[in-house]
Amino acid sequence: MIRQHLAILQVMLPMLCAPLCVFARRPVIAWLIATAATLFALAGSFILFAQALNAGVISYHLGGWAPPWGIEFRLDAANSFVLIIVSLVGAVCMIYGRDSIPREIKSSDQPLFYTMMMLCFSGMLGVTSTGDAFNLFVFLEIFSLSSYVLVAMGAGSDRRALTAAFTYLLLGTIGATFFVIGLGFIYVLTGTLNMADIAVRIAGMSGSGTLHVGFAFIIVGIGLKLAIFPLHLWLPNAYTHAPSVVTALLAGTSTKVALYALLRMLYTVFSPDLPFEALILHYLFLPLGLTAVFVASIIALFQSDVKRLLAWSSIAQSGYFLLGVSFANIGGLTATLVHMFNHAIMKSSLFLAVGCVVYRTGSCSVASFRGLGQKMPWTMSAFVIGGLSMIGVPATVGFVSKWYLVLAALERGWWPVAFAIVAGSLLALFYFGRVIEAAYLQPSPENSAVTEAPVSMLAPLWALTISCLALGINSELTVSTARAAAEALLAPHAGLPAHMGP
Amino acid sequence: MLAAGVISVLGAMVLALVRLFLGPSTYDRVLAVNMFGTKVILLIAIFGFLTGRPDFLDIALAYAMINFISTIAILKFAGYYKITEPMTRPPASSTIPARRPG
Amino acid sequence: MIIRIQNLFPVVMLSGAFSLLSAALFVSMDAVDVAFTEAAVGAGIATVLYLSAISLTGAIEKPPSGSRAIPLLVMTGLAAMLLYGTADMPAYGDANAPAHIHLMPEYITGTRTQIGIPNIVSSILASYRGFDTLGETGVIFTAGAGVLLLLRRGRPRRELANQGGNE
Amino acid sequence: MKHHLILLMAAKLMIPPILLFALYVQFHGDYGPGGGFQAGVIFASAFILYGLVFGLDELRRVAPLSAVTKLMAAGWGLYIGVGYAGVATGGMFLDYGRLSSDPIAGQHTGIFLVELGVGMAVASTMLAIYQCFAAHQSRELTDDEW
Amino acid sequence: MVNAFTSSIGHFNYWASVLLMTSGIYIVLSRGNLIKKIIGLNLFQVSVFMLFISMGKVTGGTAPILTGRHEIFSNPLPHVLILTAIVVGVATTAIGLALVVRIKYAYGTIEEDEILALDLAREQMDARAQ
Repeated sequence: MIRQHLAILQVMLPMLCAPLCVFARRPVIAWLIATAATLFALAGSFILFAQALNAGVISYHLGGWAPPWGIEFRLDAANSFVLIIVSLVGAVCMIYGRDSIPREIKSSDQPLFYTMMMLCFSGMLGVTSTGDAFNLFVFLEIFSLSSYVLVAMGAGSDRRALTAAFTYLLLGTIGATFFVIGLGFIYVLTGTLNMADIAVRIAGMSGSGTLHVGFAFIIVGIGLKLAIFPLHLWLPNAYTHAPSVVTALLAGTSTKVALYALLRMLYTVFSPDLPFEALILHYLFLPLGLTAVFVASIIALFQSDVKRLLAWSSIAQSGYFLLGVSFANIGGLTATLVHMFNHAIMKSSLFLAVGCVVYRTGSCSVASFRGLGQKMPWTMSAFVIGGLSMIGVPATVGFVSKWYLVLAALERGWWPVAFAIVAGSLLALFYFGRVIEAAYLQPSPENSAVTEAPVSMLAPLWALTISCLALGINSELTVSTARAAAEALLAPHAGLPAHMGP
Repeated sequence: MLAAGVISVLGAMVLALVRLFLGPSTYDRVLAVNMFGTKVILLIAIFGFLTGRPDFLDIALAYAMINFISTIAILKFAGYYKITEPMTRPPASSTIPARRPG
Repeated sequence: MIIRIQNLFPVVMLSGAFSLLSAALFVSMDAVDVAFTEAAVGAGIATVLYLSAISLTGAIEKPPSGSRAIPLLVMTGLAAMLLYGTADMPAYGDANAPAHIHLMPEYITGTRTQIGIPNIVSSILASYRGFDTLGETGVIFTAGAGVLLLLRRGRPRRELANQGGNE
Repeated sequence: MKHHLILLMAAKLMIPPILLFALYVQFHGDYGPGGGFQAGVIFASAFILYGLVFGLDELRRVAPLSAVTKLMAAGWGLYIGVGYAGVATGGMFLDYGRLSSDPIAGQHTGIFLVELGVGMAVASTMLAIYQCFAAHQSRELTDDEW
Repeated sequence: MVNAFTSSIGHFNYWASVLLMTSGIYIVLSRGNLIKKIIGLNLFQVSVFMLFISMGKVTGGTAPILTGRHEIFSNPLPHVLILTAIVVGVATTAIGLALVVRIKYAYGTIEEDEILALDLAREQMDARAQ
């Protein structure tokens, strides 16, 4: 029975844990509940992925109503792939949080803090699983509202977390409202909110201004959440000032979920003809992606705060995502998906490593990294591996994603773009080089009594680092999964019930 | 007949809005808002009869309550500057400060 | 008007009045449930919330500074796009718009035969799209828990003392 | 010597009808406009009126924040619980059809419980938010901040 | 000419809500006061609600509550969506205002430019400290 209902339990079990955490009297109990829920979600997402590969599409009818009337959860290889990313990063962050969270959050706040973490986590799972466009908005709001609060929780150590959260709230709400406006336009045209049904009914029409404007609003709305280049203003501050666990969770997952929503809209709802043939969107995405890569990387070079440096690097990475999408071929899509998974692992492990440093030194400026190579060997070596991976050194996952991006660019015959991808990596070398140089070559300040981070934080960090290496050496697993996911995205009408067929 | 009622209520609403915009003192504005709320209630009631669904009087009733509560909140805020003090105590200052043009 | 006034107190009253007015509009467009909610939330709860926030933070707004060009530019762009988009929409009240003929008849008959309650909005809200409402309650719960997290403890002395420096 | 005696009496008289009206909106929502959310807001606004007139301390005595918080979680928990009941009775998540022997009666039960959960969650959340904001009113505004 | 006139009537509601929407966005972008920004955001959202409800209206229809006397109903689905959206709106407002209150405590002001100036001063202090 659990197998049959797994699609919904995967989301609803963590969601049920949110109110449960309110009742927990001691923080440890709340932590136990939350960790158990994320581990369940992790196991569930693997099973779901296997099921989706076998069955093609899993459709779960909520309330027992058939899809265009009721809401359905619609899982194919693409979303269950994203589910794995989200629940993996979520589980790792929760385990890591046992020692990290008490440092940054007051103990009386912790049960509610875990409630928020659970809401954020299950909101992201919901966005990923749902097959209904408005339901996607509702879950997006659960996830965004809780992440505003989570970012603001960094105010215990720095008041700038509050302004960061406020900016995030303003832009996030505008983004969500844009999404709703776009949805309204599409609804007027099609009379339905089910994504698959919209796709079928849109396929016949073209040239309607309402359709184009609706499409544009949806893309801009999601773009604000994804922090694609001109819409990224909220991201650096939010990532810099949030508590370490929150940053790792958001950096690893939130942009990935938004990216998934974007891909779903581009490929499934507005089947690729509209975005890429009628509106030639790739000519917009390509320059935006390139500017994002270069501008964000250059800004990252001048940051004195490591978290902020990593945040700018995230914006640069979202440029790579856009590049992959702009190739508008299956190779580019696969590369984007591979990079999505790899970036989630690398960026989370980097932020977790920075979290370890903050745990011991209380600061994350580049200066406070001086001499940590000797003092915190495990943390810093994990950081180095993560950094190398971001640069794209062979035998790390970063190399795999860059490799496939370059291949896809060559497949299109866009030589300069391939060259630009490599040049972007060079910039990454410089900004990571600064931190690593400080950690290994500069002497530590004299009277510092910094020691290695506790094992409970190192273990999850190294779990990510090892998978970063293992999947970098044996890339077959991620690439084949991503290819299956890409194919699922490009086959919009698969597995539709007869009354909804084209 | 009902249509005439709607029109006159709309006219009254416009007048209330004018007072709300111009209203030199806070009292004027509070009164205008309260009156505007009352007119909206009337409008909904008449509109319900006009379209043949008088069961929507429920909504008018709810509006009346909400309007009452928000007017009290506004007045209390005007008198006490804050909303925690019980109203069994006298207000902080007995006069509402004069409006500055704005 | 709401844009211009620099004292926030009348602005709040105005937005309360605006909310009531829009609720009346909703009634005239047959959306009674929405009107109900908008009045209760916009005129009631939101007004009280704004007032209490203002009484904590002060009610005088500084005159706006900086250039108006960029907001105006964004605004015109947005308006142009929206008008372009609405131009192709079915006219207001058109009974043959695709939105009214695709799923709607089934919802209406379904409410009669499958659910058996008169209020179609309730039946869609709680049953056909019950999962949305679950999420909606979740959003409210998130807001409640979030405000609790942010404001539960009294005024934080420490933040005042060192004005937010790193510890 | 009490100030605002008329207002105090009026508020005392108003609060019970408002609560009653909230209950009417809650349970009549299937037949007319209204439902859990609207009822929750009206229910909370009755308490807010009480708090406005009699002060926050008095409101805290009637509705302590910790209880309100638990009620908030319980309301949402009830909704999710109804969802799980659908799974437990052999249907889909949120499937009310099997909550009773007759599918239509089952729908009625399900909608009733769900609206109740929404009402509880909304009323207590609004109250909690109001209390949080009100608890911070410690500083006097000066006249020129107006 | 006549055609243009009727179509302008047919879309008047949409235009009105577009006007409100843009003024909402204008407030958010141009005003420095954080509470004003939230009010603008609210205005923006309410106008979106109007857009949706206008889409749902059917001429000659009545409120979607079955009575046995009426046969044409306005489209209830947008109403359902907007109910959800109103709830989301009030949730956002509550969290936004809570953040504003905390910002006031932490900075002593809720004007954007003053906050930016305070942050800048702090960053320069940090840079000097290193």
